Amino acid sequence: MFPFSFEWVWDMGHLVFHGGLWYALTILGIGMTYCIIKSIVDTVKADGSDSHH
Amino acid sequence: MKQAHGKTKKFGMVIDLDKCTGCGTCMVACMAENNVPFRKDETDKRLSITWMQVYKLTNGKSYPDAEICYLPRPCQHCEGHHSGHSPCVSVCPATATDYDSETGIVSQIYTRCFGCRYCMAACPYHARYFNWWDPVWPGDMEKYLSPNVSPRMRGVVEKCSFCFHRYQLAMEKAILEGRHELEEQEYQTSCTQACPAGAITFGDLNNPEHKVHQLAQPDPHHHGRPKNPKVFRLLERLHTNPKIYYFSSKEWVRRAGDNYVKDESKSDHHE
Amino acid sequence: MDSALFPKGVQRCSMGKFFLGLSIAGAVLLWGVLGLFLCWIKGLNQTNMNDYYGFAIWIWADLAVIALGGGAFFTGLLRYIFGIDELKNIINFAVLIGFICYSSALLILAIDVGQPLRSWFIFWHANVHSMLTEVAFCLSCYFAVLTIEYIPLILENRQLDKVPFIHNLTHNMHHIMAVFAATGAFLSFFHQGSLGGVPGVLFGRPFAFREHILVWPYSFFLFTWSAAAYGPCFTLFITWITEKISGKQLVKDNVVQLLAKISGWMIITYIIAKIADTVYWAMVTAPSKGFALMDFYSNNALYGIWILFAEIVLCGVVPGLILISPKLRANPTTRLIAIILGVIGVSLNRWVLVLQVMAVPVMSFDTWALYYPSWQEVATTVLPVAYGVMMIMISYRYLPIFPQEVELNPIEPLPTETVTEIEVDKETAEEAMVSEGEPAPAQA
Amino acid sequence: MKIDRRSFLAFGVGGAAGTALSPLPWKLTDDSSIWSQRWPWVPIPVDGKIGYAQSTCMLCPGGCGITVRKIDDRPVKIEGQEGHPVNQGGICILGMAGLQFLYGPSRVKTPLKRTGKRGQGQWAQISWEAALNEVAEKLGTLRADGRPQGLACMTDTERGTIPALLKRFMTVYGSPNFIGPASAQDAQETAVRAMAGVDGTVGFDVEKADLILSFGSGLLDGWGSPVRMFQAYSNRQDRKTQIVQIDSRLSNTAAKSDRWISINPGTEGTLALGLAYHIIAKSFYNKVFVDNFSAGFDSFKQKVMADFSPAKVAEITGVPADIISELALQFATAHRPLAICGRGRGSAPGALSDTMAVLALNALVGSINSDGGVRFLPDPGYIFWPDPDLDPIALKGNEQSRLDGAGTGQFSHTRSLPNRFFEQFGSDQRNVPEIMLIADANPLYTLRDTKAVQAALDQIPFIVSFSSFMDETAQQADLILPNHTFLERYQDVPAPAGFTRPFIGLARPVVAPQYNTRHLGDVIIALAGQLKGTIIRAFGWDNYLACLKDTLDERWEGMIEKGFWMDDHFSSPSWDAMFTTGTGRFEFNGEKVASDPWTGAVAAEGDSSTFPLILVPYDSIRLAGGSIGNPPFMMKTVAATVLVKADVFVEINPETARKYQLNEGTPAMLTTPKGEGKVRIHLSEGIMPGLVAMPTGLGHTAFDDFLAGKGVNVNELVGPVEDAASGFDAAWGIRAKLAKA
Repeated sequence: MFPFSFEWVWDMGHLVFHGGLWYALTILGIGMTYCIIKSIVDTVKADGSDSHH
Repeated sequence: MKQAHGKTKKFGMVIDLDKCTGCGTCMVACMAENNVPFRKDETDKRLSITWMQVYKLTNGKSYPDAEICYLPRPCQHCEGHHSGHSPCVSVCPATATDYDSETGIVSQIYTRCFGCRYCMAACPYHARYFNWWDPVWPGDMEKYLSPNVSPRMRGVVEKCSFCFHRYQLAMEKAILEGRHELEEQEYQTSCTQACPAGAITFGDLNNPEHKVHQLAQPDPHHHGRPKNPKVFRLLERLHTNPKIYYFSSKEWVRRAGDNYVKDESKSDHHE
Repeated sequence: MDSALFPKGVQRCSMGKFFLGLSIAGAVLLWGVLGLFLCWIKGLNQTNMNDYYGFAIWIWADLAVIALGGGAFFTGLLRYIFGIDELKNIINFAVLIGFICYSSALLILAIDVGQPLRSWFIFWHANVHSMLTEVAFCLSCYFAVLTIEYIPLILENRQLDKVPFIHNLTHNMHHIMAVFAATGAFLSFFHQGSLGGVPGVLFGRPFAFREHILVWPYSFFLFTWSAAAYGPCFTLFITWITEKISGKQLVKDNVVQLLAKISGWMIITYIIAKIADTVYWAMVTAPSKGFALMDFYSNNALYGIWILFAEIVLCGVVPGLILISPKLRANPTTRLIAIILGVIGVSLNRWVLVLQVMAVPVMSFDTWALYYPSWQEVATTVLPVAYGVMMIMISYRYLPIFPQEVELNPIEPLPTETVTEIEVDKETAEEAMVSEGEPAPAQA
Repeated sequence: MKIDRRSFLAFGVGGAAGTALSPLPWKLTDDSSIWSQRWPWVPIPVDGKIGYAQSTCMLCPGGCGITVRKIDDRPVKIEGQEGHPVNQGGICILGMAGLQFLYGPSRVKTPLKRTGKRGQGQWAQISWEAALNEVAEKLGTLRADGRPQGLACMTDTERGTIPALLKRFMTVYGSPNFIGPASAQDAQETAVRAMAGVDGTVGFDVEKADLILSFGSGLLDGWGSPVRMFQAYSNRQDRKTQIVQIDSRLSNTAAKSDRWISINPGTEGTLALGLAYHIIAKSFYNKVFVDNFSAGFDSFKQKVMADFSPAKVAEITGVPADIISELALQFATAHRPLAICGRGRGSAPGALSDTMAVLALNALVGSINSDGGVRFLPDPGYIFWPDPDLDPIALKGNEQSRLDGAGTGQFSHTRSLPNRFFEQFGSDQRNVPEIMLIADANPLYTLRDTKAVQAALDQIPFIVSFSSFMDETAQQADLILPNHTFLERYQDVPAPAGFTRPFIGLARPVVAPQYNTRHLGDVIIALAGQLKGTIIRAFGWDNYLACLKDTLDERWEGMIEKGFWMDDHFSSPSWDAMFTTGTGRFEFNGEKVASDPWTGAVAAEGDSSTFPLILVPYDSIRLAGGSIGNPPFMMKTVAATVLVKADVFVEINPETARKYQLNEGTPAMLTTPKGEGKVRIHLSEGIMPGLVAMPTGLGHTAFDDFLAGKGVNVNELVGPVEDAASGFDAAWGIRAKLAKA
C-alpha cells in the first residue's frame, strides 16, 4: 500500500494501481473536506447575519 | 566469481509412475516432516490436509484387463509462462504466497495469509489446503513437532514447500563450510528420501548434471516441456509450467495427465 | 408518536406495525448474527466449505449483491454525468440499495476470510496483480462513496435538517455530488470488472478462464456491463416491492419506464457480448485446453446445459427484449417479469462463475465436487437480506427517499396537526426555496 | 456544567473522532495481526540441537533399521537407516508414522487394574509393586495347587530373547502352553521342516531372481520385509526381472507386476501343481536336483499327473489351460526362477499343502539355496542358555500336552496353533487356562472368528496383558503391565521375514521411557524373583539388559555400533549337505506329514445357495495389520473408496453389482456364516465377479478415537478352517451374501 512495505516495486503495475487508488482517495478526501469547511463557513456566516436581527 | 555462483535454481521432481506402488509413505513422510495436523475423521478427503496426495488412476477397462496407476501429487510449484506467474501466486491478494526466483519454489507465508482461499480456487491440482480447524495434537504428540516448520493456525492455507526448511538448513551448512552451491544429495525433500520404491527424483532442473534434468529433459524454449517422450506434466495445456514431471511407460497414463477433446490425438496439442 | 421524524407531507404506518415488521426482520437478522459469530469464534469449519469449495455460497452472495447494487453507480452515472434528470426521482433509492448491498458485501467478506483480524493485510501487503486486491480497494473506496452519497439522505431527516450546520452540509454535498458520483462510477467500473476478473484470470480453471485484453480478461468487462445492465432491474424490483408493501405509488411511471428502457438496452447489448464471449470460449479457449463445452455440463447431478440456457436466453435475451419493446415495457406485468428474470439472470451468472467453477474437475482423473451450504452459511447469507429490509423500512419511514411520494400520494392534513404545524409551514417554505434549482434530489 | 442532549452528542462524537485519530486503533490493528499469528493454543515447537539415534523398527516382522531425528532429547521423525542390509535407507509408511505410537493417546501409561466389568474400560492405576505382587500371588497359588499347566502365554513372535525368556519362564513354572503366532512365515518354516528337515527360517532371494512368480503374495502390500520388497520391485528393470502376480484381485502388487494372472481365490496351490504338471510332463525340471537330492519324486509325479491335469487345474483355478502351460514354460526356462507364497501380507498361514506345492515348484527347477531361489536358513543360534533345573511341579506340568496340540502327533511339524488354542476351550472346561499372559499379541483382533475368541477369553479367570497400547485384547485384561514401546527399549530383533542371511537386528532406546512402563524382560525376571526357587534360579541376570548383553556376547559391541549383526560369510550349504530329513534328501511329499498333502484347494466355509458370493479379505500397505492398528497419519492416507466416516467399502465387480442392484456407495449388509457387517459398495474392475473384497486392518474397537469404530474387522466375518495336515487356519475367505441395507 505504501512504498515502504517490502513487497512494493516501482513498476507499472504498482504505479497504475496505486495511482488510481490514491487519486480516488484524494478526490474523496478533498471533496469531503471542502463540504465540511464550506458548511462551517456557511453556518458561521448565517449565524452572523442572524444576530443582526 | 564462478559462473555457477548465484545461478538461479529450478528445483523440481521427476516421479517414476512405473515405480510408484501407491504405498503412501511419501504422504506420511511429508506429514511427519512438516507438522501436518490430523483429525479423528480424515475420510472426507476434501477436508483432509495432505500436502502430498496419491491419486489412483484406472485405465477404464473391464476385469481382468483393468490397470491401476498411482500418481503422487505434491504442489507442482508452477512457474507459469513468465516470471513466476503461477496460478496461485498471481492471485494472492496479500502477497502471502510467493514465487522464489532463486529456487523456483512457491512459498506460503502462514502468518501473512488471511485465509481468502483465492489461491485454492486458482489451483487446478488441489494442492492447497485450508486449516478449517485449529490444529490439535492428542496425547503427548506435540512432543514430536519439528521446530523447523511452524505449526499453522486455523484459517490459513498451507501446501507443500518442497521442504524449503531443508534447503535453508543445507545452505546454512554449506555457507559455514565456505560453499555457495549445494551438492545434489544435500537438499532432498522428505518424500523423495522416504519413497521405498525410489520413484521420486529431486534436484535442480536447470542443472544438466542433476538426475532430474537428465530424466525430464526440460525444453527451455517451451517453458520446460519435457523432451523425453515418456515424461509428461500434469495439465501441460493450461500453461501452468509445473516443476513436477511424471515418467510412465504407459500411453494411457501419460494421456490421463491432461485433457483432450474427443478424438484429439496427443500430437495435436504441441503448439 | 414518532411522526415528527417523518418526511414532510407523507403518511406512515403506526409505530406498532412498524416495530412488528422490524422485529420479524430483526429475528432473522439475529439468526444471521448467530451464524456469523459461530463462524468467527469457532472458525470456518462451521460451514460446509472444503478444499475444493474454497469459494462457496457467500462469495456468490457477495458477487450477486454487488452486481445488484450496481444500480447505484449506473443510475448515478446517468443522473449526474449524463444528466438524465428524471432519474433524480429514483436515485435516492438506488443509492440506498447500493449502500445496503455494499455494506453487506463487506460484512460477508469479513466473515468469509479465515483470519478476519488480519484481513487488512489485503491493503497493507497488497499484491497489485491480484484481482482480489483490486476488488478490495475499489470496493471499500466505493463503499466510502456510497456512504458519502447516503449521508445527505440521512441528514435530510426533518429534525436533523433543522440544525443549520447539517442543513448546510447537505446542501454543499449535494452541490458537488457529481464529483463523487463520477469517482464512484470510476471505482465501480474497476471493482465490478475486477470481480469478473476474479474467475476470468484463473488460467488453471478452463471453465472460468477467459482471454485477456491488456491485463483484463473478457469477464472483467462483462461483469461491469452486466452490473450496469441488471443493477437497475434490482432497483426497480425493490421499488416495486416497497410500493406493494407501502400500498402507494412512490415513483412515477415515466421514471420507471425510462430506467427499464435503459436497462433493456444495456441487457441486450450485454447479452450479445456475452453470447460472443461464450461462443469464443466454447469454440476456441476451452478446446485449446482440452475441454469440449459439454465436458462442463455433464456427468454431474446439478450442472446441465440448462444452466447456460437459463442464464443467457431465459434470463438474458428474454428480459432484454421485453424491456426494449415499448409495449411490453409499458405493461406492468411483463415489465415485472422481465425485471425479475433480469435479477435472476445476473445472480445465475455470478453463481456459475463462482460455484460451477469450483465444481468442474480439471485433472482428468478428478471428480465433480458438489456442495450444499450449512445452516450457518445460509443464516449469514440471509442476514444481509434482513438487514436490507430493516434499512429500507427505517429509511423509508424517516427519510425523504422518494421525492415523488408526496405528489403521488397527497394527504388531507389531519385536523389535530394543523394546530401545531404553523411553525413547520414556515420551514417548509424555506426549504422549498432552498430546494429550487438544486441539482440534488429533494421534495418537489 | 449542564449536560444537555446536544453537548452529550457532541461529547460522544468528539470522543469517537478523538479516539479514531489517536494511535489506539492503529495499535490495536497492528496487535490483532500479532495475536492472530500466535494464538496460545497453537504450539510452538521447542528448538534445540539436532541429533540422530539408530534403532530397529519392531512394528512388523520386517526388521528394518531406522534413524530417529531428535531435537535435544525429543525424537521428531523416524527415517530409514542408510546402509542397513534389510532396508538400505528405505522406510515404509508404518515405520514412518512410528512416533505417533510413542506419544499417542492409546499408550498405557502405568500399570492398570480392572475395576469395572471386563471390557468396560474402567481401570485403576496401580503401582508396579502392587501389580507384580498380584500376578506373583496368582501364579504362586496356581502352582501351589499343582496345576502349573493352567498358565498360558501368548506372544506374536517365537524368536529372540523376549519370547525365549517367556518360554523359559513357562518351562520352569511348569506349563507347556506357550503359544506363538501362526502366520505364512510359520507355514513356510513348517513346510521346510517337513520337506527339508531344516529347522530355521525361510529366505526369498528376490534381489537375484529373474522371474518371480507370486502365488497371491502381496509383495507390495506388506509381505515379508516390506521395504526390501519395494526395493526389489523398483530395481527389477535394471535386472531385467519379470514379476508375475497370481491374484484374484488387482492388488497393488498385481497392478505393479509385469503380469497379473487372475485366479479363483484359494486355488493358488492347485495352480502351482498345475505348473508342476507341465514342468514334469515336458521334462523341464532340474534333473540334477531331482535325481540326486530329492526323494518321493515318483509318487509326487504320479499324484500330479493323476490329479492336476491342465484341464482340471484350468477348471479349478479359472486360469486358461494355455496360460498355465505358457507360465510353466516361462518359469522352467528362466535362469533364476523363484516362486513365492503366503497370501497378502502373509498374516494367515493357509493350508500347509499350498506352501508345500510352491516349495515343490521351486525344488523342481532347482531354486533351493541357489542365487535367486528360496533359502533355508538355520535359526540364527545365539541364545545358548543352560537348561534350567525343573522342580517336580514343573516336571509334572510340562508332561501335560499342549492345549493347541502343536508339535505332537498329527501336527508334529508345527510350533503353535493359536486358532486351535482358543477353539478347544469349548470342548472341555478343564482345558481353560486359569491365568493367561499376553505379550505383544492381540488375538482378539487378529484371529479369525473374533466372537469365538472373545467367548474363549471370557472363560479365562485371569488375564495379564503386557501391551504398551490399549489394544482389543488389553481391554479384556484384568491387569495391564505395560511394556516400553520399541523406541524406548533394548531388544534383539532376529531374522527379518524372508531375509536371506542369518541376521539379528537390535532395537535400542532412542528416548527415555515416556511413562511409567517397564521392560517386559525386566518384568519376567522380577516375577521369577517373586516366585523364588528353581524359577529364579533359571534367570541368572539382574535385569534384561544384562541378559541381552550376555546372550549376544561378542556380537554386542558391533550391534550397539551398527544396529545389527549379520553373518557376512554365510553361504548356504550345498544340496548334498543341507537336507536333514531321514533320507538326507528333499522330500517332495514331506516327511511325517500325517495326511496326504496333495488333496487340492481348501473350500470356503458356507453353502453356496444361501451365500452365493465369496468374501476375500485383502491386505493393503496403508492399513497396518497384526496386533497394532493404524496411527493417525496412516488413517489420513486411507482412500475414500475404502473408508468413509465409519463405513468400510467392499470391492465388487460392476457385474456383481448389477446382479444385486447395488451401486457405488450403496450401504449394504454383508452376511457370512460367522456374522454380518454394515458395509458400503465400491465398484472395481479389478476384482473377479462373484467376489467381495474387504480390507483388513479396520474395525478396531480399541486404541484411540482416531482408529476405533471405523469399519468392520474382517476377522469377525471369517471363521478359521482347520488344515488337516498341519492344524493351521487354512481359511482364505468365506461364503457371503450382500443385500442393500
